[in-house]
Amino acid sequence: MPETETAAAAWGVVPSALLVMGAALGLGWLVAAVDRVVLTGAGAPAVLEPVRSSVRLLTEQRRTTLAPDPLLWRLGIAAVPVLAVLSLAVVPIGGRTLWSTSVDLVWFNAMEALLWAAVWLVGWGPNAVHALTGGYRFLAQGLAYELPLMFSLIAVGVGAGSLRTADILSAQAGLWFVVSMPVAFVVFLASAAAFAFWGPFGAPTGADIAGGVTSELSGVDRLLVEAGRAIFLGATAAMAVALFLGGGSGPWLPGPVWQLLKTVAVVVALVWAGRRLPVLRPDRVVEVAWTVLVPVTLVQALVVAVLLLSGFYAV
Amino acid sequence: MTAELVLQIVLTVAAGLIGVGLFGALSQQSIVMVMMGLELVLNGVLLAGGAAWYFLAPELPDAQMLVVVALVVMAVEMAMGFAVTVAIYRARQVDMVDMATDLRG
Amino acid sequence: MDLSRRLRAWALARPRVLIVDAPGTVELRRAVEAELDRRGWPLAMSPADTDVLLVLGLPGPELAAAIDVLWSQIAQPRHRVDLRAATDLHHRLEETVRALGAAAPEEHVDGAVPARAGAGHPAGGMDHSGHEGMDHSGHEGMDHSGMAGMDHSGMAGMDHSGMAGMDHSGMAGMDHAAMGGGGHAGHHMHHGGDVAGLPMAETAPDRDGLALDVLRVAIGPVLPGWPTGLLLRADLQGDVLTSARLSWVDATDDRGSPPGKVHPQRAALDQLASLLLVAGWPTAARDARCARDGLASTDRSELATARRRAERVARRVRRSRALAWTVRGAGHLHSSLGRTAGGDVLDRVRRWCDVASGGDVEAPASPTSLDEVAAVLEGTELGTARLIVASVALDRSAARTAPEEARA
Amino acid sequence: MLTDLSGWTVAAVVVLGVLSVAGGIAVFVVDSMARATFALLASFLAVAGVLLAFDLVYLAVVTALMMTIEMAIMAVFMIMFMMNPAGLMPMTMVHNARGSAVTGAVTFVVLVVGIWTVDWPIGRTERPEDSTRQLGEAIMGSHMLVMLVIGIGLFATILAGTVLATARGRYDRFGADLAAKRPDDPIPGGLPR
Repeated sequence: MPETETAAAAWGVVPSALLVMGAALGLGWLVAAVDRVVLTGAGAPAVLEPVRSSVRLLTEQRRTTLAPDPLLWRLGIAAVPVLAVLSLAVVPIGGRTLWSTSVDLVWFNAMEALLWAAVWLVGWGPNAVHALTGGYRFLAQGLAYELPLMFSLIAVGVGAGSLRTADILSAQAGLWFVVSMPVAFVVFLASAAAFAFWGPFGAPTGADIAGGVTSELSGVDRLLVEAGRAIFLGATAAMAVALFLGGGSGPWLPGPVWQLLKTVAVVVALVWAGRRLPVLRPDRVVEVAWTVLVPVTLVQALVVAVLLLSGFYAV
Repeated sequence: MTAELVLQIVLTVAAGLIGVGLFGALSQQSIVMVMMGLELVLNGVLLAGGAAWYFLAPELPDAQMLVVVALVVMAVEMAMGFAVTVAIYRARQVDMVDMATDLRG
Repeated sequence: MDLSRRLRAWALARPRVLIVDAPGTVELRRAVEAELDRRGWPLAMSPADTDVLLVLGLPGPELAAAIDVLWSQIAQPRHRVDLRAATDLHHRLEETVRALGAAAPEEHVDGAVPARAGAGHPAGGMDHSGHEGMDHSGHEGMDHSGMAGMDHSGMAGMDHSGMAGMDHSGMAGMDHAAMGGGGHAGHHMHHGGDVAGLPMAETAPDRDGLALDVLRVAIGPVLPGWPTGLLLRADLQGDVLTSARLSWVDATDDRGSPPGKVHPQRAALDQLASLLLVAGWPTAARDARCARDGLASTDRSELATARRRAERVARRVRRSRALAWTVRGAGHLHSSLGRTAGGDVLDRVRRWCDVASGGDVEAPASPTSLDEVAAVLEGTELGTARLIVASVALDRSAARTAPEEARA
Repeated sequence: MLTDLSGWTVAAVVVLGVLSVAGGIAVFVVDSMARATFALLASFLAVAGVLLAFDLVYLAVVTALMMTIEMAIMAVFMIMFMMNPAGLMPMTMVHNARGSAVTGAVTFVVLVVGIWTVDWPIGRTERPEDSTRQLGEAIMGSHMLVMLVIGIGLFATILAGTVLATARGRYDRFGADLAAKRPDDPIPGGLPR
């Protein structure tokens, strides 16, 4: 099947890895720029601000704290952007993924789970109250959003009859999955904000704990963590386009252009909506996640399964 | 390199994991550390199961099922282990196996 | 070389600013915030996040010590500005940018090396200059403040202090009696109670009936959205405060806001701005600051715009279901203060909104003493505690009815 | 019979194997409980890498996913219950170290002797096209009973674990006669009740 050929197989490993890196940087910049525009209300000039911040952080001193755990701290910091890029490896770019296993969806989910460990370590490492509190909050929130996120991914997998992103794209040739799985779509985007600990789910880096897990980071450490968050959010938006919005399908324009447009639209919508809300406190969020979202996403998966059996999806 | 040699190397690694895990589970005093030892033993089982599937019977799903069961056992062991630790700790501020010997009948 | 310098200057042209306002500088702080918003300079969350430390007014001795600790925690390149008046604000900020961009590169390199060395050997880093400032002044600050006995942190800036007690928690988890009863060899942990000069945590029963580690932390006196100079000394279990005491640093310094010319609407917007910042709603906080600054204008049309803006932000906050959902039920003050200060955080937020929109309502009264607020903080989670503090108007003069001795 | 793994893959398997054992040993060597937890995670991830080399993609990824979540939670419990989680004071907490070491070593030796003496029946069998599909079909077909039992077991674990760990039952929350309208919780959740 030509459409399941991976980018690594089609264009060579090194060029496609570079492509993914480039896409990661582009997505990260996109998210950061849109976020900055919404936050400062400054309009178009703010799109340069992420670049400015990056350069500034690159020249800044790395600081340390009293009695930290440097090994685990640095490990966690480095892991955040690495995992973000790895999660992008199964997101189709221009119709191809960097590599494809038979379990792309689980891969995506696993990278996000590994992020738990990374964020926890970033909070643990500096030996500081606010950072560790941020780490705790992330874990509490993580436990709560994990199951709804998994069920929404399962709904997609069931609908496509495959865990491979390429198959999921081709399964949406007729009808986008967002039509039959709106709940899964919304939960997926909310989880994206939650695992990038951003916007309404930004309690792990909340201002009330002086920046939480990021409160002790400076210089390149802060750059890595912030970039990792932005790339994760961008990668998830791109994944949402592939899973629910038909990827590159659309009239007149070529596929990659459609995909780019849809990704930009999802990022803008996500950032705009997210910044209209205050941070939702974890103790409130977790109860709703456990008692409302878990059953609702389960029902969503059930609906998809029934639709599948009734021949709704052309698998 | 023959397949048998690779299999034997991998199984030796698995045996190493099981040995280390056993040592930990038997020697540690803290309940949480005991659980980590048990996890390590199960980690060896995962590895051995995977190797067995690949080299011995890839046409059958049984070895894969074994790995799945080992994963589930790990999850159950962990959940119950933490629940029991919390319960004991709540009852008598004890988090070490030796201190819980009076639970003996 | 020239290119790299210009790149540096460009990168540092929008520095992140940490504002420390000494008592009696309310108007100066508002003017500075307005100027920063206009320039798009972000507010820093913590010393690690800071490029420019902006000290407003004349800090008292204890606050000055805390500022020194804070300063030592800020990564290079950094710049400190002491502002007494808003007169040449524009000029001073321009100068700041120039100073940051021109910060001697060797100083920068010098600072970076110890940080990296420190990463490898936590204790070894103490010899180096960059690091030395940080650790030592932490302890110095504590001596100055004369509160050394309470926690090993003093007021080390933003509570870097208490943190050290943090992770080696549970030494005490194992009590001597239990150990003796166990009677086996191999515990060598009872030699001395501190590591790197920081005491170990102790345990105490938590609200769920488990005896868990307690950390003594000092939160304040400088935090985003926090009344500068307020110090929260608390016992922390995880992120739950099991005991809390509030006090002002430099408690004898009674330069509060000058009475008589308080603009209630602006004060309410100011309060809302810091509360919204703590609640994690930066866009609404920005709008509130913007409206507040516009209300100071003498221009008629600008004033009208600012009024409309104030009404809009107040309405938006008041009607926000998300905010109501997330803060409802926290921080019930059933107090003798009368109707207007009671209720939970949400009630107070809404009352602030009423005042902020220009309605003819009474502003929530300030609590008569810090102890009253501290009592509500006990048993709450750190974020809730921050919301509660941000929702009440604490002023230094009111707090003095609570004698300092009562803290003991 | 030669293995169909490439030389690089075999090398990777060996390196990952060594890493996994090293991680396992580190668990009981390091002082810091946080480091011990993450050493165990490293061991799991190394095993997941080996499984990946054996074409068991699903199992490898699921191992990484489950174990990471498990270790993240484990870290919290470590900090809750263990003294000295950051390992700032050197200490050991072992009993019967010699006996345990002997048991571990004997087990290892017995297993190794077995491993290297048994004549392994390496067959020339067909590899399935997709190991994930094979597993999925087994779970939903021939081995469904196993999954049913696992499901019930996990459900029982959820219930038993919650009951054991919590100190508060419905009588604490709703009063002795269960008449309270709103539960009396230390922290109200996000649901309007």
